[in-house]
Parts: sequence; structure tokens; C-alpha cells
Amino acid sequence: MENIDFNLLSPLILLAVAPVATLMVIAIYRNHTVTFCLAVILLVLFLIDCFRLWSLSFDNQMVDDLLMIDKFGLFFMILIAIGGILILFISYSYLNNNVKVAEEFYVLFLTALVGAVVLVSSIHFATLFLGLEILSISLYAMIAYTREWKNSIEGGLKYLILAAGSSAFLLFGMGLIYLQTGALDFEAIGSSLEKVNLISTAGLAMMLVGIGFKLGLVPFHIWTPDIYQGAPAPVTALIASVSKGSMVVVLVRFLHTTNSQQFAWIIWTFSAMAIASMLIGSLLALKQSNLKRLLAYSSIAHLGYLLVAIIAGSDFSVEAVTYYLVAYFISIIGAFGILSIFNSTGEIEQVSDLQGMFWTRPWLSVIFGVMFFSLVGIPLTAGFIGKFYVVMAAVNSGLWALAITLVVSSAIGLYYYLRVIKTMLTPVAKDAPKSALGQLSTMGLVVMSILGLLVIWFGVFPSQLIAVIRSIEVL
Amino acid sequence: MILVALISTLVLGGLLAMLLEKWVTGSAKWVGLVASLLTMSLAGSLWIQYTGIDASTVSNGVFMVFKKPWIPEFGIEFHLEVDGLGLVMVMLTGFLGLVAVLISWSQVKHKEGFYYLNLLWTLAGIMGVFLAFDLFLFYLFWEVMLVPMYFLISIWGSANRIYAAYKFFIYTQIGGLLMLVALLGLYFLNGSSTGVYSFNYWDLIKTVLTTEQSMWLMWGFLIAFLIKLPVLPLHNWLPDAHGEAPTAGSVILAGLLLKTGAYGILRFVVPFFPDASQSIAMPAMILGVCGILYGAKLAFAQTDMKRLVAYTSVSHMGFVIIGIFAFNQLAWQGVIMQLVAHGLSTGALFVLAGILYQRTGTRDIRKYGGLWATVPRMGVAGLILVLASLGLPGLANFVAEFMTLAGTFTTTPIIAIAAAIGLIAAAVYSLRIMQKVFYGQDTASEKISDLSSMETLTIATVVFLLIYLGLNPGPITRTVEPSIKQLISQVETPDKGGFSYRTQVNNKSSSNGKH
Amino acid sequence: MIDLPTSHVIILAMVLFILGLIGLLARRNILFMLMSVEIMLNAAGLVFVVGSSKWAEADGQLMFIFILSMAAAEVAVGLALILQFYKKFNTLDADAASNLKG
Amino acid sequence: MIALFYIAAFVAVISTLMAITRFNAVHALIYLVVSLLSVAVIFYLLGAPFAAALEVIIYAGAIMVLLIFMVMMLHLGETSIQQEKQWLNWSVWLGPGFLSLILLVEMSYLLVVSNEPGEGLTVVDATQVGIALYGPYIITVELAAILLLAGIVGAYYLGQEKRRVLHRFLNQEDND
Repeated sequence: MENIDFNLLSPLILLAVAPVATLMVIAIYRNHTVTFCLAVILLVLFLIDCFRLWSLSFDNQMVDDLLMIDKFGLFFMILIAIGGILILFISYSYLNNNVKVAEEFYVLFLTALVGAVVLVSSIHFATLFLGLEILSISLYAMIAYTREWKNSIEGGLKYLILAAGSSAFLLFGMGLIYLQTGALDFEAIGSSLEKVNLISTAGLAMMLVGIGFKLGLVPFHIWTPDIYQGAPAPVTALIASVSKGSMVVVLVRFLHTTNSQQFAWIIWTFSAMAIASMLIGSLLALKQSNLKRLLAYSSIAHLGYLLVAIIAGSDFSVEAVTYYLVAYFISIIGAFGILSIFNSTGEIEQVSDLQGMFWTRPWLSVIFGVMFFSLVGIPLTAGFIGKFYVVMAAVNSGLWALAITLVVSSAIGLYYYLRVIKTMLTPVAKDAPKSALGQLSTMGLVVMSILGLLVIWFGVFPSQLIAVIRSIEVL
Repeated sequence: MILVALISTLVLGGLLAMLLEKWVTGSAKWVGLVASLLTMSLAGSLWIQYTGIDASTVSNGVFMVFKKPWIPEFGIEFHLEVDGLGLVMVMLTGFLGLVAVLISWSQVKHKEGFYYLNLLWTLAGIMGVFLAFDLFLFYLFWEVMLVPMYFLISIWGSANRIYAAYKFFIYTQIGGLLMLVALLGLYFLNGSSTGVYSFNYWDLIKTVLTTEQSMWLMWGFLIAFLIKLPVLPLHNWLPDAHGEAPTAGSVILAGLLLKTGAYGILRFVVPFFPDASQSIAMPAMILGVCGILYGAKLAFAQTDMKRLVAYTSVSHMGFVIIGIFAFNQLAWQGVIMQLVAHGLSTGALFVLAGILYQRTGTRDIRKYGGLWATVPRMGVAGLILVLASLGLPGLANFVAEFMTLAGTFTTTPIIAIAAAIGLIAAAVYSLRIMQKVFYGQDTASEKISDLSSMETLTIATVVFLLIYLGLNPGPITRTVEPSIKQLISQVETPDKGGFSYRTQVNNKSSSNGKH
Repeated sequence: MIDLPTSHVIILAMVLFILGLIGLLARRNILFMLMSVEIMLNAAGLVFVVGSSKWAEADGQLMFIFILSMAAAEVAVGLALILQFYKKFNTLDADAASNLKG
Repeated sequence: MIALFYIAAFVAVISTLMAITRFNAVHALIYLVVSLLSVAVIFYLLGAPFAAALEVIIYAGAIMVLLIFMVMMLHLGETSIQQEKQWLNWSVWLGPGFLSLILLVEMSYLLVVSNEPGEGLTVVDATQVGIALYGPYIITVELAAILLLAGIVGAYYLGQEKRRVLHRFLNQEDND
């Protein structure tokens, strides 16, 4: 504990204090708007602190082998904070419309972000596990937050059982590795993992199962669509972006630090999972008429793409993962955001709900279209550069099979994304009943516009972002 | 700057049309007209500039360069160049763009703002494809032209438009993504051997590849282009897309989009993979012949006017394939002639089909008949276009096909003979159109009006061009000659030709970059 | 002194883990599923404790303590959810929860 | 020593097996408690007395009792009365009781003889755990606190009732 630079830990401390502070304010004065503002302010402070740290030049510092404060982690902290703030803005009107008691949501939201931030800077099994669980437990409650809805409760419970089961896998795997190596921090594990051994192999395999579950990779993907559908849309956005993203980051860190990529079987397993995820995710999405399920299946495919970049394992690989995550964060938050910014009870769920939206709400539809184009990887959107990066990483490492699968999967993906866009363009019959969508929340629309512009900006001028990502020393 | 203006006029014009339509109803078409006229005149000025340049100072036809770093991290530049080949395609794009806008004038009645946005952006994408000399940029334009085209088909198309739009998009997208993978393969192979990672055309052209590598990479590119062209087993999307698209969409599809495929093969596949492409020449030519005959056969069997014309495109593009894989200058000049002639004649045929459809409400040629009496101007136009399509001497298509076949004959006579049979087939299906539509008994209950003055003007211009180029193909063949020579030199002595050329271009681009 | 081979303890942990897994997969009552998860977590804890003794370090036991706190938090949220679930569906049968499907 | 381990392991496996195969939730939970107790014995044998204590106090003691309480709350109506009658049946208690008895004997024996762990294993006692916990691992303790905070807030929010009643005993209290 000695020699800890509190300066470096300050963002974490700040964020950890945030939920407690929010809880105290709730205890004193219970008001939705006040709580919301407080949460936003705290997150902005966290963000500012991250930026301050980013601008300092410092050596990567480990905190007791538990956490690594480096630019890589810091980059994702910033990403998580920005994503978090955006989702908060979306959540505000949504909660106003859909739940009676909204204040606790912000506490849970902040704890979830603590978990994510711990995950992205984790270099130790203990912090990995705790970060993951803080995130998960907050999510269980947030998924079920609209507890008047059957779907929500069902989703929360399903997620709880499955996530806890997968945590058990992860833990058992960690335990076996610990038993074999006597170490819990990634670096020490890496140095003693060299020789192949039954127990450590079993441990890694079980960890793979756990991680596969958390990322929703095929064949551990079954939960994804149910949870995406059951959770309130802002929470789904959080799961799709922050939760999965931070897990990807910790996976990258783990593989990189322990050098697990030396084991051919891990690469093979990952490759198989990536191929299966890309294909099955895209194929199953074809049948969906529910937008959230559609996005869920597409997220399975997207995680497959990310896995391709991770497998590539070259210098490019980490860059590609990082860029892809940024693009994916923006697009997926945007896509889920649009489902939830209408000032009405409930949310847009069915693809058919969008019919004719282009002619009644052109601006919103354009943003939605941009998000979808980004998700499918059409040029001039951030998603395209992301996908380009991933294909680049794959080709650079000679992973032709994966690159081709990615191509095929993208082509299938096109079909269902286009279907949604087509629906928006199909005019509604004149005598059809008026759509049940209410007014738009102004705040939501502003956030969506910002996201839409960001997608375009990072798609047309990716240079700056790439330069920033390049400036991160690779782990 | 003209090069950028060519693209940006269309892009901005599209945006303006969309926005202005919101405030002033009916303004979109005017914006579209102005933008396309402006583009046409820019292309024209480029042409004039080109003719003014002494051919000896212009190495291989590249006479204007625009370069700006864009994503330096990947070695990506905003890099446009134009040479003779590009110039011809740009002219064609400008002209057919204008035709497309004019023909939409009275035919598009709803959501005009969005319509012209899509129309102009499609043209911008195509323009970009013909100008881009950075392969990333090329890929980008390649993809960008699809999305608005998809909307054009799926919103303003006819009954079965959604199916057609999907099919079109997915076919071309698969090709595009395969191209992306191959493109990256080339990029990394080149980068790892030279240490300079760049998407620059002139850098990548020098890539040293093993036979196997070049074979695989070539297929990646080739499939994308063959889908677009389209060659026989990959042609499936074309009749649907052409048949269901709105008139202007069909004009652009047949007149320009197909040409991007041929252009891509000439510009990229052949010089990048000279040996590999020569090694598959024979199968490719056989496919071309099959395409000619199969397209002709199916065209004969069609009852839907637009699908009929669409299948004739499959047939005509067979000549393009044959010509390209004949690997000689004459054939290639013929190919480019064919691109232009087919673009004009088929484009105009689609215009005519669109007008007929608009007047009669059907595209079933069995329901037409004896229209000559009621609409003589349309009849004359139809006759000339059909004759052009079947390759009557004196019209541009004849020159094109003749040159192609003559060029092919010197290398592979059998193919040329087989392809010539296609000309007879063309005569059969072409005359069937005339016979069904304009001759015979008039079955229509009500009279339809003849071509309006604007439509007459549009078609007359096309007809004039077809006749003019048929009598005097010089402007086209002369313009593309330097480019063709350069491309041929790549095939014959790939390494030497590439290097000597490159040095010249570098000198040129440094002096010309300031334009 | 009698030796206690770690491999035997690991076998025990695996048996417990697999029993828990079987329970998780086979049972349809949500309560049982939650219990099965607890069994699995407990098995994982056992591995850590063995490791702790093997390496004579406290780390493994600390992991066990964290597992314990996680289990506690999870059971708390889980029970609250089960309560709500019971109210909504009037059963604890997981198959009754089939609103979510595509 | 090793025999003790095998006995405890046997008890653990049997009781776990019983736990996942019972139809009655309370029965299953009681078997599960036994399973946890036997694991606690194993912890002790492995030289982790502190972990053993926590296993008994928190796992078996707190968490499982919470679960049992939950089950009892949820059982309503006629069927549950029937079940409750069954619970009182002594034969139900026989299995867990017997297994617990084995563990009790084991523990007594352990208390009498020395408790050196097996070869290759070292005792890691509460002191060491405590030093590690509040030394290098202090951050994780804080994180565990946040974990529990999230759990509490979540459970609190989801558990809130509009005083609608789940149990007949509570029903009466709510009416007044």
C-alpha cells in the first residue's frame, strides 16, 4: 500500500465516492432531477480528472499489482465516462416516463461504472473479479428496474442466474490457475504459465467459458437477446457498450500480459468462437422482428469481429480493438438511445414501429440510419473505419479465413439492417392509426444529434482519433 | 481543383436539393438540373483542357492530379487523378447524369428532395470511382455509390422494388467486401516488402507478388468487378435491379454502374496482376461468350420491356469481357468504345422504356403494338436505338464491337467467331422489340402522347452522339490511347513498364499538383 | 503426518462444481438454480483455499472472502428479484418465464 | 488425517447431490447447509481456519438462512400447509442430521488431536489473512464494499413492497 500515488488513483477514488454521495443526497432530499444532475456532475468531474491525468506525462504505475494506471486504461475510462454521461441523458426522460421511483437508478448506474472502470484497469484476478461483479450486480438490479414489467423482471433474473453461473466458471478457472502458478496478478501468471499443464489448461479453458458468457459469444450467447429485450433500453445500451466493452478490454489485457496467445489451442478456440459468433449472430438476426433482439444478435456478431482483432495479436490488434470499441460505443448507444427517447411509456420495440418514420421525423431517422450504417460498416461512418481496422488487423496477421468470414457476416448483416432502414422509408398508409410514439425529449434529441455527428466525424476524419490511439503505449 | 469540384458539386447539389425542397416545393429538380449541368460543363472544360495539351508532354494521359493527405496513419490520401480513360468515363457520367435528371423531371412525383439527393450522390460516387487513384478512396466511392442507388430502387422503383434493391445491394456489397480484403492483402504485402504502407495506386502497382498471392488477390478484386459488370453466373441481380429501378435509376445502372466494373478490371486487375489475369484469360473469355449468347437468349424470352433491355446489357457486357481478356490495344479501345456506346444506347433505351411505361402503365411488350402510327417520333428514336444496339454499321456500337472482335481475333480467333454469333442473336432480339412495340396491330384502347420536346431533345442528343461516334470514333479512341498503351505495357513487361512510368508520373504530379 | 494430496481436493471441488452445474442446467425452479450457482461458487472458493494452503499465501483465502461477499450481494438481489418474479408470474418455474423470445 | 478429508468429502458430495435432487426447497437447502459445513471442515483440514469460520458464519449461517426464510415466505396456501406438515416429519431430518453428525464427530476429533495440515500444505491463519486483507489488498476491500453497496441498493429497490402481502402472517400485521 505504500508509495501509492493518490494523484494517479484520484479518478477511481472520485468515481467510487460518487455512488455514496448520490445515496446520501437521496437520503436527504429525494428528487429525480436533483439526483440526475448530481450524477452527471460527478461523472463530468470524473471525466475532467481523467483528462487531467491523460495530459500529464507519467509512467504506467501499478497499484499493488492490483490495478494498472496507464494510458490504455485511462483511454477506456474516458470512453466509459462519456458513454455513461450520454446514457444518463437518455435515461432521464425514460425514467420519468416509466418508473415511479427513479433515484436509486443513478446509484446503481454509478456503481456499474465503478465496476467497469476497475475492469479496464485490472491486472489482477481479484480486481477483475470484483470489478466484474460490481458491474454485474448493478446490472441485475438495473435490468429489473422497470419492475412493473414482466419482461424486465424476467430479464433481470435470467441475467442473474446466467451471469452468476458464468462467474462461477470464471472463478473456478482462476482458482485452477492460481493453484498451478501461485499467482493472481497477470504478469506473474504469465511468467509461470509457460509450460503446458493439465490444470492450467483446464483453468484457462474454464476462464474462456466464463469470458465467453460475459461477452455473449457463440456458443454462450443464448442469454443476450432475452436480456437485451427485457432490459429497459438505456440499460441495454449500457450492457451493450460499457459492460461488454470493459470485458473486452480486460480480455485484451489478460491475453497480452499473460501472453496466453502462445497457446495454439486458445487461438483455435477463439477463432472458432469468432467465426461462429459472426455467422450465427448475423443469421439469427435475420429472423427478428423485435428491434432489441435484432440488435442483440448483431452485437453477438460485433463481438465476433472484435474477437478477430484480438486474435490477430499484432501491433495493429490493440489499435483495432480500441478504435472498433469507440465506434461501436457511439453507434450502439445511439441505436438504443433512439428507441428510448420518446416521451411515452414504453419504448419502440418492433421494427414495424418505425414504419414511415423517415417522413414524419426525418432528422431522427437520419441519425438512426447513420447509426445503423455505422453498425453495418458503410463508409463515411465510424463503424466503417472500425471494421476496416479489424479487417486490416486480420489480413496483416494472415487470418484470411477470419477476414473472409467477417466479410460474409457483414454481408448478411446488411440485409437486416437494410430491412430496418427500409421500414423507416416505407410510408404509412394515410388512414392508418397514428403511431403511438409520443413527443421526443429534447435532451434525448440533442444527445442523439451529437452522437450522429460523432459517428460521421470519426468516419470522415479518423486521423485524430487514430493518432490518439497510437499514442497509447501498448499496455 | 476541377477534379474535386466534379464530385463536390454533385454532393453539395444533392444536399441543397434536399434542404431547399423543404422550403420551396418543386425546387429540387432545378437544383438537380443546375448541379448536373455544372458537372457536365466541368467535365467539358476538362475535355477542352485535355485536347489543348500536347500529347507528348502528357505521359500516359494523366494530366491532372489532386492530392491531399487524409488519414496519414494508414497512408491514405485524398488522391484524384484523371487520364484519358478516366476522362472518357467522366464525360459519360456527366452526360448520363444530365439525362437522368432530365428524364426524372416529369416522372418523379413524390419525395423529390430525397430523390435528387440520392440521384446526385449516386453520380458523385460513380464520379469518384472514375477519379480515385488511392485504393482506399476508390473502395470508399465504390461503396458510397451503392447506398443512394439502393434508396433509388427501393423507394421509387416499381412493384417488386424491395426484393430487387436487396439483391442489388447484397450482391455488390459482397463483391465490395471481398475487394476490401484483397485490397488490404495487397497493401500489407506491398508495405512489408517496401516498408512504406500506402494505398497509392502507383505504389501498389509495383508490388512484387508470388504467383499464388497474385492469383488470390486478383480473385478478390475480380469478383467485385465481375459482379458489377456482370459476368454470367454473377449476373442474377441485374435484371431485377434494372427492371425495378425508376427510369433514371436504370439509366445510371446500365449506363454507368456496369461500366465501373469494366473500368475496375482495366484500371486495377490487369496492371496489378498481369500474369494472373492472363492466366485466366481463356475461361474468362468463354464466360464472356456464354454471357453474350445467354443474355441474348433470355432477352429474346422476356416480355417485360425493361428486363429485356437489361438482358441485352448482359449480352453486351460479354463483349467487354472478351475484349478485356484479349489483351491488345485494339480490343481495349473497342472495349472503351463499347462502354460509351452501350452507356448511351442502352441508357436511351431505358429512357424510352420509362416513357412508354409512364404513358401506358405497363411494361409488357405483348400489350403494346402498332405504336408507330400514334407516336412516330418515339418510333424513330426506338428504331435508331435498337439498330444501334444490334450493331448496325455507322453507329457507335458497331465500331465498338468491330474493334473488340478484330482485336480478339488476332489473339483467340475461336472466341471472336463465337462472339460474332452473338451479333446475329442481337439482331433477332432487337428487331423483336421493334416488331412487338411499334409495328403490328394497335391494341391500345387510348391514344398516348408522343415525346415531349424535352424528351425529344434528350434522345436526339443521344442519337446524335451515337451517329457521330459511329462515323468518327476518333475522339474516344485517341483520348484513351495513352492510357491503354500504359496499361498494355504493364501486361507485357509489368516490372519495367511500371517503374519507368512511375518516375514520370512523380515528376508530373509534383508540377501538376498545383492546378 | 498423513499427507493430503491437493489433487484429491481439486477432484472434490470439481465434483461439487459439476453437481452445481447439473443442478443449474437440470432444475427449472429458479430457487434451485440460484442454489446450484451457490454450489458452483463454493466449489470455486474451495480451489482458492487449497491454492492458498499450497502456496502458503493468504491471497487465495482473500479471493474466497471476495467470493463470499459477492455471493451475499448476489443472493440479496436474487431474492428480491425472485420475490418480484413470484408476484408477477405466481410461480418459480423458470419455464413460465417465456415472455422473452423472438 | 486423510481419512477425515475423505469422510468430509463424502459428506459434501452426498449432501450436495441430495440438495440438487430434492423437490422440496427447504429440504434441499438444509442439505446444502450440510454441504457447506462439510466444506468448512475441509477448509479447516486444509489449514484455513479463518475461511472455515467464514464459511460457517456467512455462507451457511447468513446466506442460506436468508434463502430458507425466502422459501418459507413464498409458500402460500393449502399446498404449503401440506408441505409444512411434511417438514415436521422426523424422517426428513434424518438424512441431513446423520450427515451433520458425521461432521460433528469429525470436528470433535480434530479438536482433540493436533490440526497440522497435510504435507505440502501450510496453515494460513487469520492473522496472515488479516494482514494481507488490510495491507496490499485494501483497495479490493473497498471494492467489495462497493459491491455490497450495489447489492444492498438493488435489493432494497427491488424488494420494496407496496405493502401487498405475500404471507398470511404478514397479512395480519399489515391490516392493522
